[in-house]
Amino acid sequence: MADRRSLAAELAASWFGSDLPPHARTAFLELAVEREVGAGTEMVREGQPTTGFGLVLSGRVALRLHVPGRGQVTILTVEPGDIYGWSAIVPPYRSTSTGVAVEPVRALVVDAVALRAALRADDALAASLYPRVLEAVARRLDGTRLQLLDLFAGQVEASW
Amino acid sequence: MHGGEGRGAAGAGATTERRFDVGQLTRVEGEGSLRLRVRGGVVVEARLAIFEAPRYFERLVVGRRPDDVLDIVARICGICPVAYQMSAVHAFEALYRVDVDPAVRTLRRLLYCGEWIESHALHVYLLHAPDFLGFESVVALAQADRGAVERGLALKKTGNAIVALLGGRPIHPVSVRVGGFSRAPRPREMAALRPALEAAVEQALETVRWVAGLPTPDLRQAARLVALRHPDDYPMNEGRIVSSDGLDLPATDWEAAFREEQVEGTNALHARTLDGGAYLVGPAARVTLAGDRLHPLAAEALAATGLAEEIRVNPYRSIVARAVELVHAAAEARDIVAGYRAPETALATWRARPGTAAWATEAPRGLLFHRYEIDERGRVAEARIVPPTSQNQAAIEEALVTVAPGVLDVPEETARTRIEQLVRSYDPCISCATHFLDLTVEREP
Amino acid sequence: MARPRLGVVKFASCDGCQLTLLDLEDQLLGIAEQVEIVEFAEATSARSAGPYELLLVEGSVSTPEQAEAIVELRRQAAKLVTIGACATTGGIQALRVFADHDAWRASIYPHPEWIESLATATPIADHVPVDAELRGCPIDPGQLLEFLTATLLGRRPRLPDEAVCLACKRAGSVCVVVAHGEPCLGPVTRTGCGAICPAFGRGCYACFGPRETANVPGLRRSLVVLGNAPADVDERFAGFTALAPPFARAAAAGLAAAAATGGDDARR
Amino acid sequence: MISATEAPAHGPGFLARKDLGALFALVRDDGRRLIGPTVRDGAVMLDELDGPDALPEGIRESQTPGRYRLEAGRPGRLFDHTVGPSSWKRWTFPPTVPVGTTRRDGAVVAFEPATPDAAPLAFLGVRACELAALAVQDRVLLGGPVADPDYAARRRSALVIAIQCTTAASTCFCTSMGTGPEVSDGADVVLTELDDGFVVTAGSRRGRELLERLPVRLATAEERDAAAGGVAAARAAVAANAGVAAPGLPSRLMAALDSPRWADVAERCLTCANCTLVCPTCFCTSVTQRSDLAGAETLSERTWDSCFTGSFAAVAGGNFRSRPQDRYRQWLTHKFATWVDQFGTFGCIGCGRCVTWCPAGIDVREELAAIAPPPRAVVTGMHLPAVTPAPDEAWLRPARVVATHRETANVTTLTLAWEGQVPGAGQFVMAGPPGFSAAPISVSRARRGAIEMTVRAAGPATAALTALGHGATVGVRGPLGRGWPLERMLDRNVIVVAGGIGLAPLRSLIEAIAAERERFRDVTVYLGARTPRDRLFVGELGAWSAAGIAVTETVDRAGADWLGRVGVVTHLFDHAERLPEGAVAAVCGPERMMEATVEVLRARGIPDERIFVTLERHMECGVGLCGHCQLGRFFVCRDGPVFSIAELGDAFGREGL
Repeated sequence: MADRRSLAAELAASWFGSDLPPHARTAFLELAVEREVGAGTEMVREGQPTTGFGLVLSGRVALRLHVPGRGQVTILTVEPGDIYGWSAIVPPYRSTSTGVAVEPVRALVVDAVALRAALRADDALAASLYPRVLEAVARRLDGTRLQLLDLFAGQVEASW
Repeated sequence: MHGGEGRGAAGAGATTERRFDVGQLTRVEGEGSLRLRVRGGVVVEARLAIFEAPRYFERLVVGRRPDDVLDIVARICGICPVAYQMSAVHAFEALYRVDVDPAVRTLRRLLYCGEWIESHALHVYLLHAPDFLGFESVVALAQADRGAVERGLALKKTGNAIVALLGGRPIHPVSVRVGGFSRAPRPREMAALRPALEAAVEQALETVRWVAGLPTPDLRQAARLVALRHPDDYPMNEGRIVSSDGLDLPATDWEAAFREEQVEGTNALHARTLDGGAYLVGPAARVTLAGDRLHPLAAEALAATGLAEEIRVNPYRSIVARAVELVHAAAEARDIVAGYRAPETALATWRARPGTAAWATEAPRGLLFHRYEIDERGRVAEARIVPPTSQNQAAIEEALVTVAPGVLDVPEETARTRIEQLVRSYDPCISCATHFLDLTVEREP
Repeated sequence: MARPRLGVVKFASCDGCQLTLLDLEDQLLGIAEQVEIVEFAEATSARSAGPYELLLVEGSVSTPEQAEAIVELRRQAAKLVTIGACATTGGIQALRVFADHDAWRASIYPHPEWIESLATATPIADHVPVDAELRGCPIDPGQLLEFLTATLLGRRPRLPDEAVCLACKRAGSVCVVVAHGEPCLGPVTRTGCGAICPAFGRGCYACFGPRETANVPGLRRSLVVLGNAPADVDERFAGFTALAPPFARAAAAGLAAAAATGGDDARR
Repeated sequence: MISATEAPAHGPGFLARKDLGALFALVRDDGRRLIGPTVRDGAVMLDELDGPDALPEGIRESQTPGRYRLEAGRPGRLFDHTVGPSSWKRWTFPPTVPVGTTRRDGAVVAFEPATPDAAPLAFLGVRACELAALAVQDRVLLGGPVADPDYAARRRSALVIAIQCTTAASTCFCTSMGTGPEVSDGADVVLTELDDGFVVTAGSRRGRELLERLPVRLATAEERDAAAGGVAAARAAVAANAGVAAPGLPSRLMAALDSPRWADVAERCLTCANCTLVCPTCFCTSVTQRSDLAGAETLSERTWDSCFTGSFAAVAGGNFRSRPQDRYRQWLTHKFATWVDQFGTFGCIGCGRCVTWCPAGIDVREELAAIAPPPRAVVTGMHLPAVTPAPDEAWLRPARVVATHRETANVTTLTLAWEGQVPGAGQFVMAGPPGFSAAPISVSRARRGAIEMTVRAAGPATAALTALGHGATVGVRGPLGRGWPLERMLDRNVIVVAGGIGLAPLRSLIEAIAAERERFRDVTVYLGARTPRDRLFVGELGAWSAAGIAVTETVDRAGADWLGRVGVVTHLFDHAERLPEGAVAAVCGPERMMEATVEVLRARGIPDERIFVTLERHMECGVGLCGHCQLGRFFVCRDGPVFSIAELGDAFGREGL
């Protein structure tokens, strides 16, 4: 376990934390607890209330959807510096995918209820945190669109 | 409909009655079937049924212009599109009194020669000859006599080349217009045909020798014969309708002597003489009724076979008549090409007028009659098209009645082959036959 | 290696497209060595109800019986290829869809009740999936040979979908629209015939059906500007591929005009 | 016949019309076929002529957009017409010519290039604009790194007898393109027609020798004046026509790529291709195959094609120009803008054929005026290049498959025994199995003696390639094109981004870097694949890492058993705020993936000059002669396939180019 100071440094160095002003970083750190989980741990579950909002510090979290007939399909992995559990602050606060650590993961995790309360109470925190979360979600949307095009499939032509 | 399920003969009460069902006739153009019931040595039913789907050509041309009609009626038959264009174009020109260039008249004979060569070579070598030698197809025949098949294909190719030169392509040519041709060939293009035509004459002569020697069943069937007859030429585009029993009519007046009727179970109308008699059109009729107008080479070849009389009475010998006409068409084509001079006016101008446009020409399979009513706008108001096969259908059924008792005692398979062979000897063009079924309600009994 | 089994069957048609196979005089026996012709009623008495590696289908579906037969044939065919305008667009007989079918039947047959016929004549692809199409009324022997050769060799047959104009210009023919004002459908019609109509001084009548990107309204405007009556231009479309979607609207208008007054056509 | 000493040594001569037959006879004696104008099917056509009687006597044409009619000209005049639908291109660059034959006898495969048809020709009645057209085609077909051997043979042999125009059609605009009506260069003999004969001058030694053998006397001053007056009248007539404002046109036109007029013209345009086929400079072609039934012999032929057809710019993944407005814009911008970048001249010589022979009557002069409105027109001249044949890379040679390796379900790497030049990283070869057309295939590894091609089975030809076994023969040409700019990467950080089969051309770059690793700074490779099963060269990634190349992979989707990264390839670096300082990026993958990648690279501070992509386009020839792969001012095959984003500019990612 790292101490608070080194956690602050890690937060500041991460993609998600680098743009947050000092006040927001401090507020976020105050709410967060450091969590270490082993490979295979389920962090959030598709369709269930999202209990925590996390920033991955190391390791990898696979976001998976259940597709009948195909089982669990990984649609994205969350890499260090990026967040998971954004549904903790977007109604209806239910997870859109199942997040599983595919290798040992160390993350900063904020309790969902506490984070929502803090965001309601602290306008300055909300004003700097929401845009960063929105940016993360927008990048995923962009990526998802490209995935939807299935560009690498190529077009297999008819036999004639 | 496409399966082989109906082809076997089924004996119901085999000792007393034999039934031959040919689910789909093969090596004929189009789709037809055959049913023959023989009881106690007597044929109780002979039915050549045509199930080619109706295409309503006589309605398709209504409202259209004569030049468009020429394109449309060609599609009645992929084997003899020129015949349809010729009967129609002459009908319109007769009504409009179009004065075509004499060279155009000659080119039209050449075009018809091309179609006769193509169609006759197809029938002789690919459809009919395999029967005489016991093969299921020309491909099988080629295993035994590749030289003969190659000769037939060469002839066919030359016929196609003529039609393609004059009309752009062998099937559904595009150049025939009311008044002549949309373009006449250049002398240089015509000259290029000469070597193939020289060879075709030889190939056709060899064809006569070959088919005259084929093992042929004996049959005497004195049918009434009908064909065109022209004062100078072997009949193609022009002449009067004559018959073996003295009929003599202008080419416009077919309806004065013949009528059509519908028979249940078939999509084709049958033509008969007004008194209900059957008759036969086609190569055997032409060779018999106009043999004196054959090209000398063809006349000589016919005489050498000694079969002129047998052609008249034995349908199986129609293949010889067809071969003799191959010689005629190849030799006449060769002469036309050798003496070719481009027409001064390939396309004469004309003025449409209302009235009745009618004409008959000699399709490869026999007399083909067209009649169109032209309205005040110059468009077709009503059409009637009588193809050769519907004229022959009654005669074919009569022949079946004659031949069937003779095959009663041979094995099943042989009997069936023999009967099919007889039908094929008439070269029925079923894809045409069904299309022309114009019997107006007034004429119905 | 066993030769592929080839079948040739027909529906409502003139037999011209299957005849095209027999018109490949120089290659016919060679083709018969490369494939086993197991069904081809016009050419052989050998019959087979399937299965076929390759089935060539001519003609359009115009009777209830045919609508059933094509489904079974499709089941038997590994590759089903339609040949000709009837099979690919319905053909000239498809013009019946613009008319009263029962009236037509009654006007031709004294006993219309004996005639089984649908009110439509439809392309094969309206009934079953089709693997490839050879266009044309009739199909072009060169394209048929290219198709068979390429299929045997496993390469893609060259069946260009461009305008007739390219072949017309390559052949060195004079454009009949520009030089003579003839209505010619070449700019909207698919190539493959060899551009024979303009070579013979006539406008193309679209027997190969529409090309890709057929600008029918654009051509119609152009031909009218060049002095053709709109109804005459429309009537050009009412031919052998009238049911092809890009042409159908103009074809229907043309037929309606031909059936109505239509002005003074009694001239040339 | 007059003796050489009596021949007009100085100044123009005069050839009486009655002596024109002597010219025909002389040309024929020299063993040439004489091609000239004659009336056929209602138009003045160029065809082989038997004698002067075949010339269009007393004929003139009326030409307006979409309409052409013959009418009476000055009696007795043989050249009173202007230009008809056919052009000399039919003889210098015929509609269909054989390019080569592939013969297969068991396992033995032989590739034979076609022999150019060398029957010498004489062209009678070539107009000034048509001489300019021949000069333009000379630049295109002879002036590049690879010359067209068939064109070279025909062009060199042809004797050119030009005629100066004394009339003009309403569709003529040679004066605004600077190509006529005066004949200035490129003819062996120049004629100017008068009522009773021709004022003649020689334009070459060959022409002078011809004139010396003809009954030519010195022209009188009166005759010279009459000739000059005739040409001046033609110039005045053309100048009175609508024209094209040529100066500055390329930049005006390229600035108007988003003009609403393109959609407007597309409503009228039938995309029939007639404009390109009657155009005397259009040179686009396709190669087609014809085989016997057993596939023992395949003849490949080159055929006139057009950028107006739907298949022209089609590749396995789609069509770069599916809309009519894209096709019209491609044609017009090529003729009047990018052609200048490529060849130093306009692709238009002002003959007006595309105006007359457009069945929809679309007039380029009008469209240009609407799309790229002119400043005041100034006449510009053209410089005609000399005929310079170049080395031949026009036909296939055999290469044997010595190994195959299945990479994924539909991707296979073929190793070919290789003689000759070793392809550089990013170069490609044209390759095809015998009997198939050759397609551009990037070289995924090259060393002396062998090259590797990594091929995805996308259609019959590539499927047949991937199905080839050890010992099979492939027809190949190459190496072709411009590869990755290794020299630009020296002593720099390098970023390589690959998507799907796009790794194939990048593998040769990665290996080239690995071979001299110390000459580069940080090298990072980002790989994207569709699924874990679609990853390429999996066994080699360790070796790359061992060589000091950082490899990061991602897949678009995966099952639960995949523990690696999932997400699009841009995700691999879009969380890094800055990429390595001064990096050079090399990107290859589907066009849309490259666009997204370039966007992210830009946002991360890499300038367009240092982002390189390799493009896929429909290619037939591979050497800049067939026109299919034209992209703005480039031929992708010759000028690429690797380009910097700065070079491509607006052309990168623009729909319909």
